[in-house]
This record gives sequence, structure tokens and C-alpha cells, in this order.
Amino acid sequence: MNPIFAILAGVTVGAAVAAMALRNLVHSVLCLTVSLVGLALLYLRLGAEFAGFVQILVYVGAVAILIMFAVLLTRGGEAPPGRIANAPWSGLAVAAAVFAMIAWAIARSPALRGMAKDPAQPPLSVKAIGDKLTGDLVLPLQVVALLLTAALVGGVVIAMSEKETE
Amino acid sequence: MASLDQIFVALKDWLVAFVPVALQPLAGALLSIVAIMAVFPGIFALTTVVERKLLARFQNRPGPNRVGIPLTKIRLAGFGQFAADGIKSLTKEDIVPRNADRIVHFVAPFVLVAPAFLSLSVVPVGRNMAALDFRETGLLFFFAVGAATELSVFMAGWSSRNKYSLLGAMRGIAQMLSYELPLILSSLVVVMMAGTLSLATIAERQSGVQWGVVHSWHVFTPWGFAGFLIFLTAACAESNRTPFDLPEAESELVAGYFTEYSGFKFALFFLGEYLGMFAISGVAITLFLGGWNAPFTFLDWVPSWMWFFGKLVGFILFFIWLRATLPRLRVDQLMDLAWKFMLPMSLVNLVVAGVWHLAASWPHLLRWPLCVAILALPYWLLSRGFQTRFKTRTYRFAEESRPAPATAAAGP
Amino acid sequence: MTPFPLITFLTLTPVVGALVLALAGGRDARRSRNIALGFSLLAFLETAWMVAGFDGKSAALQFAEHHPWIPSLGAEYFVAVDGLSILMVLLSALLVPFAIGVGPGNVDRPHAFHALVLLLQAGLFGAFTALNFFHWFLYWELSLVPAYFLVKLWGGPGRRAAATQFFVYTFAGSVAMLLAMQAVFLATGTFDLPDLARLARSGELARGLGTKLHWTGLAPEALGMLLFAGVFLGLAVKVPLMPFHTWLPGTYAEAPTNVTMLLTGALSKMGIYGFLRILAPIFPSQLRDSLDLLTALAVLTVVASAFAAFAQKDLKRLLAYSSINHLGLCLLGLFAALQPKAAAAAHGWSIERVAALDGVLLQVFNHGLTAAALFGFVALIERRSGGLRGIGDFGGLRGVAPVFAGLMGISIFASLGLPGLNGFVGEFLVFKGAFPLAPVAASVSALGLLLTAIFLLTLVQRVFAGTLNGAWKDFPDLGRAELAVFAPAVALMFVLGVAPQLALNLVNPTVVALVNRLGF
Amino acid sequence: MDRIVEHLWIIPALPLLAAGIIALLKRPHRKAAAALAIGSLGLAFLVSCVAFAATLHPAAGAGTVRLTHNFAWFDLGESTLRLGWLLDPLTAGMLVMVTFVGSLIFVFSVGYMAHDPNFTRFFGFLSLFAAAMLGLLVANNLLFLFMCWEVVGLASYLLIGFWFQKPEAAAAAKKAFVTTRIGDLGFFLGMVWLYHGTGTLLFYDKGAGCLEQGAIASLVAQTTLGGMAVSTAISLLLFCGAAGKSGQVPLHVWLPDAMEGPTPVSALIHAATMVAAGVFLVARVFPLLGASAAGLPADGHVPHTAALAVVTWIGAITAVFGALVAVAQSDIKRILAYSTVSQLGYMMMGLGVGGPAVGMFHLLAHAFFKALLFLGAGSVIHGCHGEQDIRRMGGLRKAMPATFATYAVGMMALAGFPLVFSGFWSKDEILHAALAWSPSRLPFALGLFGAFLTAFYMIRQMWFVFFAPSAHPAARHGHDTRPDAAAPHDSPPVMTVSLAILAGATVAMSLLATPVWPWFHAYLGGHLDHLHVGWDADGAVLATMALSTVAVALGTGVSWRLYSRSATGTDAVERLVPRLFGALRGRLYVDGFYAATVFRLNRAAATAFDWIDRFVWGSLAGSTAWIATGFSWLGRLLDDAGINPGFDAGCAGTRGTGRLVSLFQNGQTQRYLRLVGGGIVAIVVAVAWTGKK
Amino acid sequence: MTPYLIVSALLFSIGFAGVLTRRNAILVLVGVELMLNAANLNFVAFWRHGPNPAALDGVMFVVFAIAVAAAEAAVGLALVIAIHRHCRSGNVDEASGMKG
Repeated sequence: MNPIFAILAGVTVGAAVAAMALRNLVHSVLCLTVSLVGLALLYLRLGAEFAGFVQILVYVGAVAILIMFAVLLTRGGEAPPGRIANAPWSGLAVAAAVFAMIAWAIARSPALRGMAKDPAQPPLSVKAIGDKLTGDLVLPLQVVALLLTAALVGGVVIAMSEKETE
Repeated sequence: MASLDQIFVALKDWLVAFVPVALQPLAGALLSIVAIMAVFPGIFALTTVVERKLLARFQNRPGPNRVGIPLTKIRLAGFGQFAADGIKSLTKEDIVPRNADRIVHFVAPFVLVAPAFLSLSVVPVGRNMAALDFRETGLLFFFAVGAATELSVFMAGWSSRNKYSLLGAMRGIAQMLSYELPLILSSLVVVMMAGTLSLATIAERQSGVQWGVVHSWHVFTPWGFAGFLIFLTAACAESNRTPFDLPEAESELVAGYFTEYSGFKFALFFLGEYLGMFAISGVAITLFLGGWNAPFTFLDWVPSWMWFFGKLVGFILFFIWLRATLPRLRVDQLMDLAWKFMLPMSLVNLVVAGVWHLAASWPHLLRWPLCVAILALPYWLLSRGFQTRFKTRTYRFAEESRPAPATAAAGP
Repeated sequence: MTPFPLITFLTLTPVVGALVLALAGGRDARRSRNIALGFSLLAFLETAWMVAGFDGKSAALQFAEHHPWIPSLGAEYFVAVDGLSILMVLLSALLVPFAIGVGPGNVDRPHAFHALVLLLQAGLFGAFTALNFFHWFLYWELSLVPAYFLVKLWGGPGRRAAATQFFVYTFAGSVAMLLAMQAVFLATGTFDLPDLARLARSGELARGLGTKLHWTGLAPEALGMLLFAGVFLGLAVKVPLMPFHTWLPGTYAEAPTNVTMLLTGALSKMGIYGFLRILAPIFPSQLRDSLDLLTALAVLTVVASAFAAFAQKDLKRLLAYSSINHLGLCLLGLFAALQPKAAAAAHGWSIERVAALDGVLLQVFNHGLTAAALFGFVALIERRSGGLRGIGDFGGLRGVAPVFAGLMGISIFASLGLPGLNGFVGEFLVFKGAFPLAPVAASVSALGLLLTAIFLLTLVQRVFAGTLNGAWKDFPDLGRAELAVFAPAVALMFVLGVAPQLALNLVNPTVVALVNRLGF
Repeated sequence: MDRIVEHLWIIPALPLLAAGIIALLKRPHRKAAAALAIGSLGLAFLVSCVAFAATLHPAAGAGTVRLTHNFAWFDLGESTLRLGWLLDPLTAGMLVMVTFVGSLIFVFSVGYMAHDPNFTRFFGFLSLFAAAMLGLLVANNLLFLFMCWEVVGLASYLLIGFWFQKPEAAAAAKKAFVTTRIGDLGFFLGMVWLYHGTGTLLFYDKGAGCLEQGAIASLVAQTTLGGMAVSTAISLLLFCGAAGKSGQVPLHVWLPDAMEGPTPVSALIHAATMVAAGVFLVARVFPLLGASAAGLPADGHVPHTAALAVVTWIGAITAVFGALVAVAQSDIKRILAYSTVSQLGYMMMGLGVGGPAVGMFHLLAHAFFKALLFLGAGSVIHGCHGEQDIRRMGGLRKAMPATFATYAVGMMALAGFPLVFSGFWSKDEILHAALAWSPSRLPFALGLFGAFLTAFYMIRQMWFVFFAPSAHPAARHGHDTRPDAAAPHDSPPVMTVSLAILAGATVAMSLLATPVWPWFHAYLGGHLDHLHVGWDADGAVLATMALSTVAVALGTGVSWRLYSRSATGTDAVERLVPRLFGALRGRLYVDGFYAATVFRLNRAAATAFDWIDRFVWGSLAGSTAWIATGFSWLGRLLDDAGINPGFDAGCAGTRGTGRLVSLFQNGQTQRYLRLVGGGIVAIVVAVAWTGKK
Repeated sequence: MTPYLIVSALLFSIGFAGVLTRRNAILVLVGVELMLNAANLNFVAFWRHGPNPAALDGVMFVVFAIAVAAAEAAVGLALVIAIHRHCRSGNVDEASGMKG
């Protein structure tokens, strides 16, 4: 267990816990951001530079800000009074059960045991990603482009819809 | 001359050689950090004074000209002013509003400054002189790190619990998000043509020679020229410089999202903004203006870092000149400009780059007019729409005088 | 490295024009017309450039551009022209400026109208140059969509029904064709049309149908026939071959008349082109098996449409049936050229086949020009009379509008195949080939020539001759601008009538190669 | 010599150029148009004379002069379609005739059309006609001949419909075009077949042409439907075209109607030249028609082939038919039109029984005197201010002496008055050949009867127009109300000069084909060098001459006697045999028959196909939609009546259960998700548990 | 390898717990984002340690997942805003009815 990994994992998980537990929504989102940055750093550690930076660019630069806007637009800037969770214990129990299940699977997996401890850094050139995207995966790429367009239009329409009638 | 060119590299290698081999990477990193932490804040300090003085000259007044070296009579034409300002900001009372979210309020300036330094670290300031050289993802790193700016703006604006701050933050984020698209798309053109995301490689690629004596800067191509203009405009907006300084428009929003900051934290914001400006200028230089390359082959003897910093100074002066010259835009105009002009233009520019690439074997006489035509036509069409849009101004709220229908309240 | 991608450029020109119009056209009819005209003329110049650079002595694919696109779907960007295509491209490039020059009259949203016309042109260019089924089909559909909107938004009183009928018919045909070609793709793994033709010749296609598609539970022969029927349906609706033509008269009548010019002049030619480019090379054996039926249908088309034209009271419907008649002749020539004959004296037959196919192509080009001109004249009549176009609404117009009557008369005579004008050589060659190859069919179809003459002359008699209908005392003759639009078209009719080699030189080697490849 | 044939295209090109220029002229440029048209045709006449001269001196031992010049038109795959010019006596004679008669008629038209507003266009059309007609003559390629043939038809269409404001003229024009096109379809198919059969459409191509030995032998050898030789089939198809153009029964109906055109047009196109094109065509392809297993028809000997028999019979029937109908007509031009039909029948018969020389000589002779007659009729009409009914004329002998004199010459030539009129000799040759025709003597008898009728109706016409007591009814109907212009008057010199020249030519022609000096035969046959003056004919010639003279005299006498004694008003023959006369006046009801059969059938077919199109094919699509809709209706009915009630009952029971279950379905997504999560865990645990065992 | 998977499982469970318990719709979405990212971490980890890293499958998955997640966030948040406007509440338990 590498100390740098330990720190990163700790920050990531801790921030995630905080994000899910804090009362103030803005704080939650900020913690989520921290957690996502931590994840990006984990990607970097795994050698996926591109994925890491894309993660930061998209999540910190766009998704986090987007969520912030949503928070402010739904007047969630202030810490809500009263209950913040529904039947927390049963939910937590289910989540814990799921975790236990996954962890058990990881621990028992024979495939994982056979894997190299720390294989050599695989080459990850952006050019290769680009070739892949415009080669084999050009159809998914176009589908994603379509999806993003649809999401853009859909988002605008959904968020606007009731304004017209009011 | 090569020795002068590589003097800092040699210096660093020499210094690193003193530490044990195991610690050499760390030492090298530290040295780079120190260099960046020293050089750019230094430029920042000088810039504040130069800006004040130049703005004053633009406005026919002397500007700061008193402060020199303390305790002496040497005035240095007021260039000691930055020291005075720095001391003042460090010693001023740090006021935090009572309602403020203290932690976020405290963290925000650091979230702004740290990425600014990080993004400066990937800019190659001279031949072999980039602190961090991501061979694969340099530019992506720059944009990823730059994304944190928006977060810090939000944090600052929201945590202050002040409507001016919040409005300023909202405006700032909207503006940055909007202009980030043309910014990235216009730099994507360079990535397409250079085939790499590494800023150092991009700079190196521009050391070729064309037309006999001119280095092949990207700005000397149709797509490069158009991309440069788009990038420059978007960079202006990204760094909240006039005419895009709405988030901190003093006359409307007091000081925008850092209204509630004072003392050292305010200074940090100030520093962060300027560092961001330097970084984006550095990237612009690297992407379009040949990086550390000389413009002409016969000027190659000047050291590469001098070219870079010379260009950077040029950029700074240009921004100051802009600030003194242009009026501020209105919010709707700002958004229109981003979405209805710059975004389409940068998309068209992508096409132009593609055409340019595919037409590599054609004679210049065919290739140039074709690309220019592809650019000029949308430019003409898109800007035609603007001329009318900029002229008339409608006040929407003034028209909504009729009462809202009563049934709206009775709805579910 | 890469030669200038002229075809892509050509296809993009009208698209750019459409974009410019959409953004800059505004509601000024004159300006949008001028912009559209400018772009279509630019496209024409590019076509002229292409024709000038085209090597008429070679049957090879020229100006080819070949780029991989979606390899997993067999889609490649593959465009090129041979003699077959270049004639069609030339026709499209000629007709669109012609139609724009004739103009739609006073319409609202003229910029949108012209933008759609330009998009239609782009679809035509694309479909006539594409050599990969994937984007050939895209273009094929792309040309359908603007046509639909042009009919639906700017058509006559019955436009809604007409547009829907048009769309549903052609779309159903297209779907059948698409499904069939998907199956072909599954069997062969390629959409490349020349490749497919090669595979069909070598019998690999049939084998592929047997091995790769055996899960359908159909024998390869039955499957092949089914796929052939699908593709055939798509093309037959477009041409149209009776009885798949019922959308046509209504659509032609209700469409804005200058759009009808394009529908009949260029769009219907896509069907013929498809027969030659796709159906005949890829399904030769199936085509041969069903040739008797198809020839009979072609004869039916020629004769029945001529008779039906007789009974029409509406000028546009009349000309629509006349169009069906002419295209039926094209199909007759085409089917005749594919008639199997005893191997003895194969050379003699191949001369007739070449003549028939040359005739078909010439007829395609000539009919495009002539029918477009006729519809153009009807557009003018309509505009002058405030929408009237019944054959009985006029009379004696020749007295007040002699130039108009003269030029339209020339077009009519070109249409009924008067020697010296363009229509004749094509008809002659079609019959020269078809009569020996399919004597009965050709003889019966010759009746169509006679009937065409009768109803077209009836048109002249009712509209232009006789006593002048008092209502049209002030019927204006052709103006200077209109003359400038129509005179080149009429001049071209003379030129092609006297010097058909101008067109034939482009297609000749291709046709010879095609006949040799079909391997009779 | 080759120079001449290479430049033969100049002859049609001259009027074509004139037509092109005139088409671009504006209406007021009348003089320029007339000058261009007449000048170009006059020039063409001169060039034709040069060409004619070239054919007079065949190279020694070469037989007929036959010069060709072929060139490529366009490439067709690996073969080439070639066109060419041909100069032989047939062409040359026709060229001179057409340009000569044409020039005279052009000159005549200047006077006749002087008041027409569309004067310019008239000359444009005339020039176009002349160009196409001359092109037809010089063609050495059946395709080019056909093309010119069609353009000639177009010119005829345009000129018949020249007064397009008159509905009858417009209808007649269409009728002419369509009727000839029926014949042309046969021509077209025959041509295509010939092309396929011989691989060329060139007539003469140094032994490889389609009319030369090799090609025809192969055509004769092949057989087609019913064992007919291919050459015969092609010949008959080609003859269809000739029959249409030359007004042979049953395709003659357009020719009388064509008289709606201006009279010079009738003279030029529908009497002298165009209608003779069919005869020319048959003469041109005579080797094909006459081809038999024995080979090409030898010179001077006319074989008895099936094709020629058809030509003969059709010609004989037409000759009599036309003459019969002409007896009962009262329109001056219509009489002449039926006379033309009849004479064309003679020509065809002549070709069939006597070969090209016989038929062609009648053609040439007829061209001159029929043009003369038509122009004379035009002059009469002009003088009577547009009146065309012979019963309303009378006594014009005194009012129009010049016209009368020339008209009389023409009449006598047509009727075949002996010795100094060309018509006598040309008709005599035909009858002589018919007498010698072995298959049947009936054509001879028909011909003789026709000769009698010809004299009869021409005398009738002369009597009504020039001799009958004149009431000058034209004055009452005249357009011009000025008293001095109201009376019939003779025509201006520009018209009468043409008449006089034609009259002279008619007489002069009679010298060229007498049995004493058969120059024309020798010319066509290519043995001018053996020609000498002398009597070497058999006795049959004399007998024929006597018989035909008797027939003519009889016709003249009977007619004169009948009409000179009858009062004006009703027709003498009408009084004698009113039913027969009615039938003849009604043109033997051929037009009515066509209207009742062909036209009605056509209309019915059109309606039927339109109906099929609209309702059968159209409703196929509609009915598909209907069936789909019907099924959906049926489905809905079933749903409403049968399925839904049952379901309702079932649902009531289910609802209770549902209410229970819906306690879980409370809209709380998170609760659902918990169930999902718990469920997954449970399943995994269960699977793992069981999997272990 | 295993530590990364455990971190991923933890993140997933944390996100899941948030989704299951938090009342605020936005936080539910935040939880979903966490779960998605946990999956992404798995992809990257398996890519790094998997048998064929040169094929880039894991990374491509992540890139696409990020794009899809961005779209999902945009639409989801738009929905939240719409619901908020409609129900005047951003809580999931109050938006339980199916009728507007």
C-alpha cells in the first residue's frame, strides 16, 4: 500500500462521505468536487493521463458548476432545516450489504489473484485514442454526439417548459 | 549563443547535480517551482505598476510616480509602488462578513491561485524550458486546471453571502463557461494541425521556415490567424479583462465576486487573475505566435526565453491598451458574441483547418483564397446579424406591464 | 498527393448556397433568387470544368475520391464519375439554374424555397456521383426531403395530399431498397457498388446469399429474387414504371411548377440511373429472369400513359403523363438492351445493345431538358393567367405571344421527337436497339410515339391556335429576362439535335464497357 | 464531279440559312424576308442546275451517274453512324424541279400573301420547307432522309396551320401531321429493321450500302412472319411512310383538309413537291422493293414482287378513288386536292408496274401542271376576294383572261389531252406499263376509268369557273366594299408571270418522254449515249394512246354536254344520280368512318386508361390504406365488444390485489431502489450459496 | 489492483447510500455521479492491470462514460429544476405523485 495512494484514496473516499453526509448542499457539492479530483489523481496514478484530465475538465469545469447552478436555482443555497434523509438506517443497511457483496466478490475473485502486481506502464498516447475514436469507435462517437445534442436540447426544453404556461 | 539560450537549463542541471541522485527529481521540481514562483509574481508586481502608469498616461495624468526605494531619494519613476502596495495588502485587516461561510470563503482565493501557477508550469517559456512537460496531454492539462477558476469564483461569490458577490460570480461563471468553448475549439485547430497536445512540441513545430526568412508560426495561416483572433478574444473574456470585465464591473457590482475580500486574500485574487492572464497569454503565444521562436530566421540569435517573455510583455501591454480603449459590453451582447459569433466561427475554423490539411498539395494560390473564402463568408454573414443586434436595445421588463393571469395561482 | 476533390466540392457548393440563403436570404425574393442562381451557376461552372477535364475516351471512373468512413458498416466515402454519371451531373447542373431562372413566382419565404432547391441539387449531385451504396442512399433520400417540403409548403391547393403521397410512395420504395441492400451487405460485407457488381459477376454474391443468409430459410434463388424485387421497387417508384406511378401526376401537378421541372427533369432520372448503376450490375440474373414481365410493364407504361395523357384537361397533368411516357421509353430501351440472345452473332447484338443504352442515356438527358422546358413554359402560363392551366382555358395565344408560342412549340416538337431537335436521336437509338432485340414490345411502343404526337399537338391546337380567347388579349409575350432563361435551353435542343455526339462522346465508352461487363 | 457531290449540302443549306435569318427578323421586314427566301432558292436552283449537268455525262460504261459522299455523324459504341450525300439522275431531276417550281411559287406568293400580317413568317416557313425537301432529295442515308421527311412534315404542319386563328386550319394541320405520322411509324420501324438487317443506312457505299447487292441479297434470304422475306417486310413498312406522305388510300384523309393553308402552300407542298416525296421514296428504295430471289431489279425490267404488287394495287385504288370523289366536290381547291390524290395513285401505280422512270416522270410532269393549276386557282380565289366555291363563280373567262389561258393549259395536261401536254405522255406510259403487267389487267382498267373521270371533273370545274353564266356572287361576299375592287379582276403580273412560265414548262415537258425520243428513261437508266430519235416501240403503245385518247374525249364530251345544258344552282350529276353524288360529296364517308372507329376508339382508350390510372392503380394504394384502417376498426370493435368487458371483470378482481401491492408502489423512488439493491444482494447470495454446492 | 477495486466499491456504496437516503433530489444525482465514477475507476484499473492495455478499452469506456454522465447530469438537473418549479420542493419524497 503506497502512501501516496493511501492519501489519495482517503481523500477521495472521505470527500465522498462528506458529500453524501453534509447538510449544506453547496458544501456537499464542493466535497464531491474534491472527491472527483481525487479520482482524477487516482487515474493519473494508474497512468491514464488523458482520462484524468478529461475527468477534471468535465467534472470540475462543467458538472460541478452545473450542479452548483441547480442548487442555487432551487434555492438550496441555505442549509435545509429538518430531516435530510429518509429512513436512513435501512438505506445505509442496503448500501452496506451491497458493499459487502462487492468486497466479498473482490476478495474471492480468482481472476484478480492471477494478475500482475504492478505491470509496466502501458503506453497511452492521445493519438491512439484519437485513432480509436475516429476508427473503430466512430459510430459510438457519433451516437454520443447525438446524445449530447439531445441532452442539450432536452435540458433546455425541460427547464423551460413551465415558464411558457405560467 | 546556444549557451545563452540554454543558460537557465544549464543552471538548473548544475544545481541539481549537487543533491543525491535519489532526490534529484524532487530537487529539479522544487527548482522549477521556485523559478515560477519567483518570476511570474515578479512580472505581476511590475505589471500592476505599469498598468497604473500606462492607464494614467492614456488618461493624460501622471499616475504613480512617487514611491521609489524606501529611505532613499531614488524614485525610480514610481516603480517602487508595487512594494508599497504589497506591504499594504499584507498588513491590512482581514475582514470576513459575519454570515459568510468561513471555510469556503477562506479557501476560494487559494483555489484560484494554485491552478494559475499550475497552468503556468506547462507553458514552455524557452527552448527546453517547460517546468512540466506532459508529452501527451499538455494542453488538456492547461484547460483542465483552468476549470478550477470557475469553481473558485463560485466559492468566493457564494460564500460571501452578498448579492453583488453572488451576481458577480454567476455572471463570471456564465461568461467563462461560454467563452471556454471558443477558446478550446480555436486551440483544437492547432492540435489538429500539429497532431499533438504537447505545448513544447507545438512550439517546436513552429520553428520551420517559410517564404525564405519567416518562421512558420501558426498565425501565418488562414486557420491560425482566425484561430488566433478567436483565442485572443476568448482569452480576454476568460481572464475577465476589459471589454469583458462585467463580473467585476465596479459601477454595477462594486467589485463582483471579491467584493467581500480584503487584505491578503484580495491580493491573492488579484495575483490569481493576473497569473491566469499570463498563463493564457503564454498559451496563446505557444499555440499561435511561434512560442519561443523568433519571427525571422535572422533573429534566431536572440535567446528563446527572451522571445517568449518579449511576446508576453507585448501581450500584457496589449491588454492594458485594450482596457484603456474599449467600453464594457452588455451582458446579452456578451452572450450573443460567444454563442452566435465566436462558437460558429471557431467551428468553421475547424473546417478550414481540415480543408487546409487536405489541400496540402495544392498551389498556394488555390489553397489560400479557398480557405479565406470559407472563413470570410460566415464572418460576413454572422457579423451582419450583429450590426443590427448591437444597434437596438429593448428593455424586456418595461413591456411586461400586463398583469399575470389569475389562474396561474390556482394551478396545481 | 490528393488531387483537387472536385466532386466533393461540387456537391458542397449548393449546400453552402443553401446555408448562405438560410442566413442571408431574408424575404427579398429577388435577392434570394439571385443568390441561388449564383450558386447554381457556380455549380454549373464546376461541372463544366469537370466535363472539360473528363476523358471521354475512357470508361474508367474519374475524379475518384476514396476515403474510409465507417468501416464497421461498410461505409466509405467513394465518389467518382464515369460517362453515366457525368451526363446526369451535367443535366442536374443545367436544370437547377434553369428552374431557378424560371422562378417560383411570388412565394412567401423565398429564401427557404431557394435553399431547398439548392439542397435538392446537392442531393442530385451526390446521388449521381456516389459509388458506395451507403451514402448513395443518403443522397437519394436527401433529395427526397427537400422535394417533399417544396411540394408540401409551396404547392397548389392539393399539395398536402400530393406531398404525402409522394413521400409515402417514394419512401416505401426506398425502404424496400434499403432492406434489400442491407441483406446484400450481410451476404457480401461491402457496400461498394463496383465491388458488388464484380461479386455478382463472379457469382460470389449468390454464394453469399446461400451461406451467410441461410438463416432466412429461403433458397438463394428465392432470396435473390426477393432482394431484387426490393431494389427494383425503390427504383421503379422513382422512375416511375407503371403501376408504381400513381404518385406522379398528382405530385407533378401540385408541386410549384419550377419544382416540377426538377422533379421530372432530374429526380426521375435517378431511377434510371439506379437501374443502370445498381440493379443491372448487381442483379443481372434476376433481372434477366423477370425481363419479360418488366418489358411488358415498360410497354404498358409507354402506351397507357400516352392514352391517359390524352384524357387530361390540366396542362401539368398532361405533361406529367407525357413524362411517364418518355421515361417508359427509356426503360423499354434499357430492358431491351438486357434481352438475352443466342450467343451466335453476339457482336451484332452488342451493337444493338450499345445503341439502345446510348439511346436511353441520350433520351434521359433530352427528356430532362425538354420536359423541364415545357414545365417552365407552363409555369409562365400559370403566372400570367393567375393560376389557370386547363387545356381549355386558353386559345389563340400564338397571336398575342408569338415568341412564347414559337419557343414552346419548339420544345413540344423536341418532346415528340422531331428530327433536328434533341428528342429524335435518343428515340431513334432506343428503337434501333430495342426493335431487333424485342421486336414486339418495340412495335407496340411505337404506338406511344404516335399518341405523344397527337396529344401534344392537341395541346398546341387548344392553347395556341384557334380564335383568341378574349380574356387573354393582354397576354404578355416573353420578356427579355424570360427569353434569357429559355433561349439557352431551346438553343441546346437544336445543338443536341444536330450534334448528339456532344453528349454521346461522354457516355460511349462507359456504355460499351457496361455492355461487355453485363456479359451476354 | 466529286467536288459537286461533296458540296451538295449547299443546296439545302441555302434555304435553311434563309429560314434561320428570317426567323430572327421582325414582322415589318417583309421585303428582306421575301428577297432572302427567293434569292436563296434561286441560288439553290442554279446550283441544282450545275449538279444536274454533272449527271448528264456518265463516265463511259459506268451506267447511271451515281456520286456519293459519306461522312461520320456520331460514334455509336464501336460503330459509327454515317450520313452522306447522293447525286444521281433521280436526285438531280427532283432538285431542279423542286427549286424551279419552288422559286416560281415563292414569287407568286409575294403577290398572293401581300396583305397578310405574317408575311415574314410565311417566307420563313416556306424556306424551311424548301431546305428540308432539298435535304430529303440529296440524302444518301435513309435516316437523314427520314429526318428531312419529318421536318418537311413539320413545315407542312406549320403552313397548313398558317392561319391558326381559323379553328379548321389548326385542326387540319394537326390532322395532316398525325396522319402522316401514322405512316411514318411504319417507315421508322422499317428503317430500324433495315439498319439492323444491313448494319448501315447508307444507300450507296461502294458496295456496302443498304441498297446494294450484298445487303439486299442477305435481306431476301432471311424470312420473317408468315414466311415473308425480310426485304418485303421492310419494303412494306417503308411504303407505309410513303403512303402517308403521298396521300394513298387509306391515309389520304389529311390531304384535302390541308387545303386550309394558303394556296401557294397547297401548290408547292400539297401538290408539287412534298406529297411526291412518298413517290420519291419508293423510287429511291426501288431496289429493295423490287428485290427478289433473282437479285436486284435489272434496268428496264420490272420484277413482279409482292411489295411492288401492293404498291400497284394501292396506287390504282387511290387513283380511282380520288377521281371519283373529285367529281362531286364544289370547292375549287378541294377538287384539285382530290385530283392530286388520284394522280399520286397513278404515280404509285406507275412505280409498281413500270419502275422508277415511269412513276417519276409522271411525278415531274404532275408537279408542273398541278402547281400551275393550284396557282391558277389561287389567282381565281385572289381575284374573287377569297371565294372558293365554284358554284358561286362563273364567267371568269372574260374577267381573268391570263389566268384562264394558263389554267386551261394545266387542265388539259392533267386531263391528258393528247400530244402537246406532258400529262398525256406520262399517263400514257403508266397505262402502257399497266397493260403489260402480267399479274392482273385490272389496274389498267382502273387507270383508264380514272382517265375518263379526270377529264370529266376537270371539264366540270372549268365550266363552273370560267364558262357558267356569271352572277358575280363574289361581289356580294367580297371583303372589299369599294365598287371598283368588288368585281373579279385578274391578278398582278407577279402572279401571272409565274403562271405563264409554268404553262410553258408543262408543254415543254411533253417533249422529254415521248416514245419517239424517251430521253427521261434514258437519263434515269443511265444510257443517254444510246439515245436516238426514232420509233422502236411496240404496238401496245399505240393502242394505249388510242384508248386513253378515247377515254379523255369521252370524259370531256359527257361532262361538257351535261353541264353546259344544265341550269345553274344544282349539279347536273346530282340530278341524275343523287344518292351516288351524295356519297361522293361525302368523300365516300371515309372521314366519317374514321371518326366513328379510330377516333372514338382512341378517345375511349384514353378515357379508359385515365380511369384505370385514377381509380384502379390509384385506389390500389388507397385500398391498402383502407384495408389497414378496416382492420383497425375491426380490432377496435372486438376490443369494445368482446375483450374489454371480460377484462373489466378480471380487472375488478385484480384491483383488490393491486391495491395491496400498490402499498409498495408509493411513488418513493428511493424505496424502490432499496428493494432493488436488497434484491440484488439476495440474488447474489443465493446464487453463491447454491453455486457452492 | 485490489485496493483500487475496494476504493471503487466504497465510492459506489457511498453514492448508493446517498441515493437511497438523501431527500434532496440534487444530492440523489450527486450520488449517481459518484456511482458512475466508481465504475469508471474500475474501468481504468482493469485497463491498467488487464491483459491487453494496448487496446485502450477501459480508457475509451471512461471517456464515453464521462460524456454520457455529463449528458445525464444536464438532463437530470434540468428535471430537478422543473420539478422544483412545479412542486416548489427539491425533495424526492414529495414528488411521488404521477399526476401533474
